[in-house]
Amino acid sequence: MKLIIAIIRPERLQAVQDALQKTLDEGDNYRLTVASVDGHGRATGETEYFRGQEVRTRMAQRTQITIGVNDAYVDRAIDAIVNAARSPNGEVGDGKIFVLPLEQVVRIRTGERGGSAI
Amino acid sequence: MKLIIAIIRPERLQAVQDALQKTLDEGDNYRLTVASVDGHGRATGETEYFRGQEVRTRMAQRTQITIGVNDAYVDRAIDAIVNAARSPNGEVGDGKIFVLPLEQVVRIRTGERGGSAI
Amino acid sequence: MKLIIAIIRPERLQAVQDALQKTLDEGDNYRLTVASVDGHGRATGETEYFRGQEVRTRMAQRTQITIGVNDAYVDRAIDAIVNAARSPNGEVGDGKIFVLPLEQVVRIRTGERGGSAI
Amino acid sequence: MLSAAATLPFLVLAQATDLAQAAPTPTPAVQQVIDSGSTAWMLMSSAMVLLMVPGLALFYAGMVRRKNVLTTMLHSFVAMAVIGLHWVLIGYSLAFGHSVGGLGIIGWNWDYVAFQGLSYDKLFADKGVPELVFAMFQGKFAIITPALISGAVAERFSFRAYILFIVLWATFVYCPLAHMVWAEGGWLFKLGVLDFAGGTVVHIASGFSALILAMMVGNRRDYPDGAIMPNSLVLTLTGAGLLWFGWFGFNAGSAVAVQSPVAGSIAVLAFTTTQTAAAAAALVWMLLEWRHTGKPTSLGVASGIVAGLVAITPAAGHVTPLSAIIIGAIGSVVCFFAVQLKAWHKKDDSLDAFGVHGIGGLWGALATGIFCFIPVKGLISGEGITQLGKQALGAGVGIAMAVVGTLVIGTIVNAILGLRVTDQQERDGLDITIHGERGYHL
Amino acid sequence: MLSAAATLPFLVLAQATDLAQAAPTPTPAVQQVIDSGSTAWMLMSSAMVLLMVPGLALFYAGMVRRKNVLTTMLHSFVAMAVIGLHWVLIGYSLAFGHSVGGLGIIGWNWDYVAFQGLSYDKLFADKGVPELVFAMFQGKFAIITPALISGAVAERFSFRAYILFIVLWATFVYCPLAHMVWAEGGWLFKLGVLDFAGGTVVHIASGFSALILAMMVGNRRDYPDGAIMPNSLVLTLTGAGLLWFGWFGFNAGSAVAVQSPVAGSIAVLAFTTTQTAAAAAALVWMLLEWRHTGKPTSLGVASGIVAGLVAITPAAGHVTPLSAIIIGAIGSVVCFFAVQLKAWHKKDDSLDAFGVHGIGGLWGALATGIFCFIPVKGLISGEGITQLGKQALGAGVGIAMAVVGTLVIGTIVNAILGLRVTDQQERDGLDITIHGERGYHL
Amino acid sequence: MLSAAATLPFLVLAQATDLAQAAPTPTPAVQQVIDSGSTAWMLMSSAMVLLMVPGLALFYAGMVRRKNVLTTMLHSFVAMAVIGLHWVLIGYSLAFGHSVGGLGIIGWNWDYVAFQGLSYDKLFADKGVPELVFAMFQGKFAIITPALISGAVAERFSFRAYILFIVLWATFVYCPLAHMVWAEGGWLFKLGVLDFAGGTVVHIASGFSALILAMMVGNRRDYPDGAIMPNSLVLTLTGAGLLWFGWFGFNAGSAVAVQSPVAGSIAVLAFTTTQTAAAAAALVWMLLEWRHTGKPTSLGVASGIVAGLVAITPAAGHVTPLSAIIIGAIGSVVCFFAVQLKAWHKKDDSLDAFGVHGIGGLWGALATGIFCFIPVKGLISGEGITQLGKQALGAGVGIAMAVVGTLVIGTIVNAILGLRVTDQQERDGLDITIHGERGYHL
Ligand SMILES: Nc1ncnc2c1ncn2[C@@H]1O[C@H](COP(=O)(O)OP(=O)(O)O)[C@@H](O)[C@H]1O
Ligand SMILES: Nc1ncnc2c1ncn2[C@@H]1O[C@H](COP(=O)(O)OP(=O)(O)O)[C@@H](O)[C@H]1O
Ligand SMILES: Nc1ncnc2c1ncn2[C@@H]1O[C@H](COP(=O)(O)OP(=O)(O)O)[C@@H](O)[C@H]1O
Repeated sequence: MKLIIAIIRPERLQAVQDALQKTLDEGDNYRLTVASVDGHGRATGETEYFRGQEVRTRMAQRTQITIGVNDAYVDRAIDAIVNAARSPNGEVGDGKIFVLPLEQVVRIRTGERGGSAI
Repeated sequence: MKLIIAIIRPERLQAVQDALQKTLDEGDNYRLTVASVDGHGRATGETEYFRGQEVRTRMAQRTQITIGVNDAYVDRAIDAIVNAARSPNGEVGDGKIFVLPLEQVVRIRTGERGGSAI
Repeated sequence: MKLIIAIIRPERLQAVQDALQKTLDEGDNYRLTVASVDGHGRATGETEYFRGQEVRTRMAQRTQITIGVNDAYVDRAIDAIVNAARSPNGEVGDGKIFVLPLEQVVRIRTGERGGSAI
Repeated sequence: MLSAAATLPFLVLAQATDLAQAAPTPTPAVQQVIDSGSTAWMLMSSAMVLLMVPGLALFYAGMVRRKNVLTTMLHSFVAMAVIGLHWVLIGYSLAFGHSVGGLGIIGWNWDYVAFQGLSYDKLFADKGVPELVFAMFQGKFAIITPALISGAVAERFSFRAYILFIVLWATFVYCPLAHMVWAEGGWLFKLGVLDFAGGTVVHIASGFSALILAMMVGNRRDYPDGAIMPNSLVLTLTGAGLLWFGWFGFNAGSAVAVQSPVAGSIAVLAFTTTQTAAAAAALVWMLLEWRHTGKPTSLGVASGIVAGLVAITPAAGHVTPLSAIIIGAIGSVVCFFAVQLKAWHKKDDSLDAFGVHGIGGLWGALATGIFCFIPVKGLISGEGITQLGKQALGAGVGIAMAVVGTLVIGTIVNAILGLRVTDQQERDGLDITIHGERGYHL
Repeated sequence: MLSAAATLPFLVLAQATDLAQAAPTPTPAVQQVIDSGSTAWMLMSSAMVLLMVPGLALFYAGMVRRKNVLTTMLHSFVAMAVIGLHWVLIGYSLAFGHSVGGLGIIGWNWDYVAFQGLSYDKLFADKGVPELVFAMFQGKFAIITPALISGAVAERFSFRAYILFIVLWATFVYCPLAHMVWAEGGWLFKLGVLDFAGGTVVHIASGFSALILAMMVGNRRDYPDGAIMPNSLVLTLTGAGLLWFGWFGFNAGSAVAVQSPVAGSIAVLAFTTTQTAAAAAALVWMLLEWRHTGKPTSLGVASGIVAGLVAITPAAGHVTPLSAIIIGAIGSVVCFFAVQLKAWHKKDDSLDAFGVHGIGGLWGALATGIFCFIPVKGLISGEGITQLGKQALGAGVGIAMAVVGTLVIGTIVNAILGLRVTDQQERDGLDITIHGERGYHL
Repeated sequence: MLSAAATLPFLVLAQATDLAQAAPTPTPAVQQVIDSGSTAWMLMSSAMVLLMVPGLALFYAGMVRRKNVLTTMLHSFVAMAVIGLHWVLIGYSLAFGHSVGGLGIIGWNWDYVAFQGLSYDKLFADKGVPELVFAMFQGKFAIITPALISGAVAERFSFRAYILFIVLWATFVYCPLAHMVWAEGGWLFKLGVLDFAGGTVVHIASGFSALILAMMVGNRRDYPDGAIMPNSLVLTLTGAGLLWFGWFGFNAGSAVAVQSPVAGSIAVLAFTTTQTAAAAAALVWMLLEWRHTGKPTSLGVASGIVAGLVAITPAAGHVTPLSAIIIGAIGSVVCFFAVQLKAWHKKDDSLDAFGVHGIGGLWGALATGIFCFIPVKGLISGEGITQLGKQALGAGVGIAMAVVGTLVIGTIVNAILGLRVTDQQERDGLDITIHGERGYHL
């Protein structure tokens, strides 16, 4: 099992959700967790102003999605995210996907563990 | 060492904290990090409305807790969370626990590393 | 590759960013993701009040930074964070760094994978 | 012509006493001319009382969880829509029409239905203001009163049931009570019960109804163990600020009932007592908390402000500024302890509508009998407990109406629509499940 | 002296009819004395209309995404600065100066430039209020009108272009229109077109301009597929509350044009219709949604409030409270469907400035001709469609001015500065890219 | 009777000049009748000034970090409670009682203590309004002035110390200064120093005190390197909007000191200059920023609004609308640069109470001497620098009182309670550590 953490543009969330749902619903059910984050990527040097005083600032709002998947679906999930999250010509700021090994999953409702709990 | 990431219902946070504290304080000190996230689980198809226009939306508010634990405490922590976070009859939406391998921990205050730094 | 998750004091973010930039820009480009979280550490027993009723509460606002790095830079990144995030005399609440194994990274813009995508 | 009007201020005392003695004064054609200053003040006061409704929305909404912030605001906003219409269509007639059967219990005037017979240039009594502005002013009271109740049942009450409830409650509790206490033919009015700006009609009525309704609908599923935290006390404080501002209209505008020109001495007196009571109460609540828990909270200050404003409402134009300080301070103490009692009785009056409005209004109604000096003298003026007795009677009637009315109406609404949302809706939040919205996308 | 003034209210009807017949009434020195009540009300009304601007800022800002919340608020705030000055320097002269060439199309008075010739003690016509307060009151209208447009082009309009646009628009669209409709020498005024508080001048003008400008600047990059969610409907509701409050000044203050004392019967009538129309409209919008999607939304209630207020604006002092209920209710229906049409035509009028203000204002202008009973009688008073015809003409002129003016000015501004921000700026948000700020650091 | 009153407006100029020449005018029983219009306006103005306090709370609270948002709001709210009481109990007596010893430095009147001797029907001088409403109006000034100071010491000042400080400061700085400048027997008043609505008494006093107090309490631990970001500029803008609205009451209500009817020409003039100065200042600040950093910020617009309002405050009823534009514009320039100086002197006047109120108030006080034309003529009216000299003297006295008073009181409070919270409290935020609350649970 893997835990996929992807940082995407907020306006792409809906597309990514649709893509993931299509991909994952055949096997696993589609489930994910979304958080609001701030991204600092290539475009450094952004500044904010407070009464004329410059402050280095967070670059731009990003959406982080966390999704636990069984091994069989990892690549498909990645592809789904990449396709749905990429801006038309692939622009700086489109984001990243991180894949982490996932040792255990527990479904709180049932206490079930492992792949079937995802 | 493991990093436990659990997605729970916000109203269960206090109970989970109490349970974890009881469990972990004997050995590790109880420490955790909490974030506000949005969960998308089974219940798909939730919609929001904006001046009559339907928008697919984030399902419901969830709380994500992140907690680094030494191996000896992993199972106890999981059990504590499951017990405290489950709603009376175990209902859809109760959440998930993910366990990740944790290679290194550093305590910023002291620079200490490893199990004792958790 | 590793995924570094660090919990620091909010007011240290700017210093940490500066330090990381100095460290990482030689090799990887400096990029990171920032989230607002609440920390519960040593100082337990914090309470909040709601019309006279005590409620156990989240301790204090923390900033979580997530950063994917190539193996060569892990230690340097950790050192940079520790140095920049520690308060003058190292005080409780300075935070933690977690290092997780990172199996795969994908740059959404290009679809590129692996170390060069970080 | 106007110089006739000009002598009127000197008649206020006399007049007011008359009113209190309450034989249905036949309104002679004394004042045939609009007094623009009084009209300006009534227009303003009416607008200010309307602003209290969004103020209340913010005050309440800040205290609920994020998932219910919009539904909580809507409870106030929908009252502006629904009761706003109700008042024009039938409410004003029920409250201020001729006493049906001369009983002084409820009014009716076909003329008043939809304000059809209220010609825009008809003046109100001898006050030099158009009757329409009086009707508008009173209408704002009718709006905010049921909205106050919503605080007790926040985060679990069915939205449909709420709408039906407030329509029935306005019809069968508020309007009769307003008639009894404020209309010329009302029996409590004739008896000389004083209620300057609504201690009984507004606060006792809403506060006691709130308690009953909270008990009928039951506690929130997470109460008291679920760490229910306010989503934004910034909103609550902002709301308290708007409430304080608007309350000047609420209380000082109520001088319309007793003096001409309306914007005169009694209005100013009511303004002053409103200010001093609120200040004293805010301070006292904060100090009580400081002593009690070691933490002077912002919610405590906001609660104290509201408690003080509630307590002074029935007394505003009847007591001195110094008395107002005492009334506000004691009001804060009784409300503070009433709120703390919840830890013991565990009835989930979620935002303390009973603790603050019910108890504060009750104290204020009684305090009026103790401290009043104009137009009648009360206990501390050495005139004995006559007035206090009348006040207690008025309060008692208010409580009875509220309790019985709410029990009956609540039961009916429960039978038709159910008072409570489903468990699932409550858990996921009413904003998304009932209104299809979320308060924040931050 | 004052007793002369005191008889004036009884002349209102006659006067107003005169006004409507509109031969440039030579202002005789009837009223040489300040009426403090009227002045108080005009001061207050002016302040309330100013408060509508932050109210609008909140109303709009709540509906955009987090990354554009400040720039959206600034659209309103900068209008207070820029048009605030423009009005004093030349706007008042253009709108209320002597008709240039007697054509009734635009005014000019060197005296009025920078208010130099408006001595502080000069009274306005026979209304017993200083002319300065009339100028201030009108100035607030000039501020809010262009700010209304900004809703249609939110989240993508260049800030520099916006400032240039509103200056030109105020000069070449708003001021002429205000002159035609409201100034003594305006040709539509002389024709007897009624526009009590700005259905044509404010809402039709801004609403139709909004649509054109939205089409010129093009849709937002994420529209309609990008799940554009409002950052905080709490702000939007709060804004709606402030707007409702301020609108009482907007409408009831507009009695300054027709009666003395200003704070008199017509002001109260306008106040009352404002209230009833808004309440009815809020309820109707909510019910439409409930039926349509099953979810009565808070944004729906807020939108209904504004739609009702818009619809009643031109009619406020001309119709009965009951007519106002009908006007508000129908206003809500037409605006609701106008807004739904967007799903079909896909023009990104982002915050529905056209759907609400354009359509609501148009309906209100026509409804005035149907329901008016004072100072002239309309359709339902059995006086035929004469007045309705005039109203249609007025609305038509307003639409034409707005469409043509915006096309021309928009083209010019586009040529000079470009109407639209860069794609990158739009994506990252205007707050950070243009203003170097973020709305929240929570 | 009223017709006697009616002629008064024409006496205003003469009267006002008298006032300025300042022999303690024996108040003859000229005006025995309440003027309802003036009273309405004073009631309204008082309410509006109270609303400025929540406005200020929002303005300031938006600029601090999330962890201190409530404590920052409380600084304003607690002033409503504490100084609200202080004023009634002794403040009014100290400020507006008879000059003790005829020295014109401080007042006292046993009668005024707790307003005991202020019968509700006692009129104020010859202004046709009850004295109570004058006392209420002035009381709101006493509340907001110390609250202004809190901006300079935000995020680190002890709450207990703050309360003690403002009580002492109100007693020993504010009340004497108000007496000297505004009371009939005050020596600066008698000298002819002009301060229409509080440039010296309110803004210089609070601004200079703010600087001293900020220096005494020391910089925030994270200043200037800690990236201290405002938690929500939406709050700050909303606050600025409420402040602008309320300021109309602040300035135009201050006409109570110079004319009858109060709601007359001077009130309108003050209203107009308030508007034009704020608009000009907002625009100028924005343009300065645009030039300076390339980013016209929303905080800049908000700051400009406040700077303009501050600058016009002492001059509001004394200058023309055009002069007000110049005063506002220059006010914005001086405040802008005063604020930028912080980057150099590194004194942590956290929310620029000194930069905006101290410097803006000083400029306004002097500008009054330059631009005034009524009731006395200043520099640009070709009357030389006499008035400017008086203004400088007044400002100098204000600065001296503020600096010395704050040093002494600050030292005393520091000795008793300590001015500063602990390092731990500052780091974790004052909301949770002192008040046991958090601003948001979002
Ligand atoms: N190595 C990294 N660690 C953490 N977050 C990252 C990393 N790289 C990218 N991100 C996140 O993804 C967002 C978009 O990155 P982006 O600028 O598109 O990267 P690239 O230039 O490689 O396409 C960043 O704002 C940041 O939040
Ligand atoms: N595979 C997953 N990946 C990421 N988050 C998940 C996953 N499964 C569940 N969650 C999170 O947990 C929350 C509750 O899930 P839930 O519906 O209870 O799962 P189940 O139906 O398996 O009990 C979801 O809203 C989501 O935030
Ligand atoms: N084991 C852990 N798991 C999750 N979060 C932790 C852990 N330890 C520390 N943290 C986070 O780091 C923050 C600071 O921890 P701190 O009190 O400084 O730890 P220490 O006392 O070990 O220095 C905590 O508030 C919490 O958010």
